[in-house]
Amino acid sequence: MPLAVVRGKAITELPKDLYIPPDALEVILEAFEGPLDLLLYLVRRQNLDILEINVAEITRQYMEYIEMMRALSLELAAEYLVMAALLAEIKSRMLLPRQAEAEEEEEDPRAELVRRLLEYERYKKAAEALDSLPRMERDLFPARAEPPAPRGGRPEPVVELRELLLAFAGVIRRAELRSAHRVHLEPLSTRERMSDILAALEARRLLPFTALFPRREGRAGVVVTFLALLELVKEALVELVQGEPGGLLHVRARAA
Amino acid sequence: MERARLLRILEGALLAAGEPLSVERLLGLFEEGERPERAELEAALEALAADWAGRSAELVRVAGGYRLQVRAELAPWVGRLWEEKPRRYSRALLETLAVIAYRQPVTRGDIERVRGVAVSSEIIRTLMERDWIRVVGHRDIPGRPALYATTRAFLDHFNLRSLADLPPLEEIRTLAEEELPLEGPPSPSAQVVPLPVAPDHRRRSDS
Amino acid sequence: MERARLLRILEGALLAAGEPLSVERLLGLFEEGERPERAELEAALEALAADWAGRSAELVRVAGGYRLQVRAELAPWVGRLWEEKPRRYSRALLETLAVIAYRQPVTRGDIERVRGVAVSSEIIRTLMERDWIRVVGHRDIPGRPALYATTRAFLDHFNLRSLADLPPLEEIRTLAEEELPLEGPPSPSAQVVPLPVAPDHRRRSDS
Repeated sequence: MPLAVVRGKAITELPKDLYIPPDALEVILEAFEGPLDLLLYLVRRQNLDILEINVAEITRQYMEYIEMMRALSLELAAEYLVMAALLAEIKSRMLLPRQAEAEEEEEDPRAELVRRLLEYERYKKAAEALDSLPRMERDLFPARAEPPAPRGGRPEPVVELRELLLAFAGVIRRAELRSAHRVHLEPLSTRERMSDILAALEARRLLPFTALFPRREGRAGVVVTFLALLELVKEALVELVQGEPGGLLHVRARAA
Repeated sequence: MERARLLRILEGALLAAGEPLSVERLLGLFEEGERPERAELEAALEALAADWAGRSAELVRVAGGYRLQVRAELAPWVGRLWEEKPRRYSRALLETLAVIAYRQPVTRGDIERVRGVAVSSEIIRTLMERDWIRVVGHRDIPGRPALYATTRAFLDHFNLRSLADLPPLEEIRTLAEEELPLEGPPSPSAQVVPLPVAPDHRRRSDS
Repeated sequence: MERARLLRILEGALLAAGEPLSVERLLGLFEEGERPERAELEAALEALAADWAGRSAELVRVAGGYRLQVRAELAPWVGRLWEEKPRRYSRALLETLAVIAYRQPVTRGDIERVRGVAVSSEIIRTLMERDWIRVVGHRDIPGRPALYATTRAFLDHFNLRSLADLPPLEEIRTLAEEELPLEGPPSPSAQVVPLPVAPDHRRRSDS
């Protein structure tokens, strides 16, 4: 069973110097935050100082990763290809004989890349340091006590329906910009009934099917409840159970 | 668990919660091996109440459980904290509330997918504390995320008889872009908006 | 006003607020006749911090003022109060935030140059929504890209008093002659990356 097919050639084992547990391959390939992150990994994995980067070797390994990602049809950001081109260019410039007189202005072709790697690594570490700071909601919680009653009662903001609708209009617009398809919704009476049924099931794990159809709601109520039940079943939130053939139907919440 | 440690944990939880905590909820803070007996917990709460005697807050028992409450005698000073400006909710909170209202029952993940942005715990907490949303169940997937829905109090605040009174999506789509008050001041009057049955209605209250 | 009473009022206000309170806001709690001097208030706050030493919460000073907060060591228990687990932020988001925090004000292009990948709009939106970053201006180049900077809420959230309290960025190693040894001449000009602007600077523009 080939791991991947690269340029028509089946790869049955990973290159030794790229060893990754095969089942973790995709996870690892997708874990890189971009070409600089990948390069940094390659350099560090060889215990090399960034300043001692061997462009030819790193380029080879980098390209193997790129091929691997393509072979696995992982989404490859354009930046990876730009970097591949840059690496190829640096490599070729390193091979060119230098002209003595040009040497003075000419920078080491690796310098810019090394500078970017060093720079990226600083911020990568800074991000880790930031993440390890104690922070609110995760490590620390504001100490609060109920304000005193008479004058304290913190006035709750009043929200107008219009504000709420406009906020939702914004959500819909953004959602539709992001994904081509339109947002669609079940009729609200159905959604509301879905919530009610779930709430009823919170209190009692199992409800007789018929208990969900109060008489006073008439035919319209029956329809709404039935649609809500179908939707709940479709979304795998409830299930209908029957003790024996022809027995009483019960509704049960899916999550135990 | 030694008494002093138990007291610290209980006090920390009461301070962090900012709402009444039932004995069950307090017991739930401990892992099985370290969980105190109910009687032990109740004794600890009594000790804690004694600790707070004469201080700025007191440990009181209310219907929902135990909570720390700033003493009434401090109201003249503490009340001035909020004299100046009524708080406003963020746009993120309103969007979250709208998504819950229209798509309930939803998990936090559902909301994030629709909004395309992470939803902070604080927003969920504020909405729960305001009693506008509640947990109606859990989705049967790993992590068993809570399913949120709106409450009776939500309908009351917006003067709706039922969710069906909310305008349908098509109508909301037509709310023009320029109408979106990004940081606009709250319209001063009309706390209560007429039932939005007919679209014309709503637009009238807009002008 | 006697010291004990002053301490009680301050403690009560901090508990009722549940958010950082500035010295100004705390002074505003008192009527003219009884208002303590600023130095007196600050001394009282120090005494209050000492009172809380070793207890379940601590009085800290962050960018937004003084805040009583439950200690991090109690998080394992207190965190169980809420079903929602605290958010974990992606590396992409944290790296973006780090570049903004240390190099502000920066454009999206600046961030992309450092990280070598496109910055997703979702990340920027999440950071804006959490009120951790904001637009402080526009760079005067074609397209007039927005310049982002961190906010006071960011500092408060990460328990920092000012940007100077951020963990220090690693030293920049310059590319000196002997360090790029293999082939070729040394890099002529080690491009030095500007250090983050002094925090005071930026904070002034904050207000």
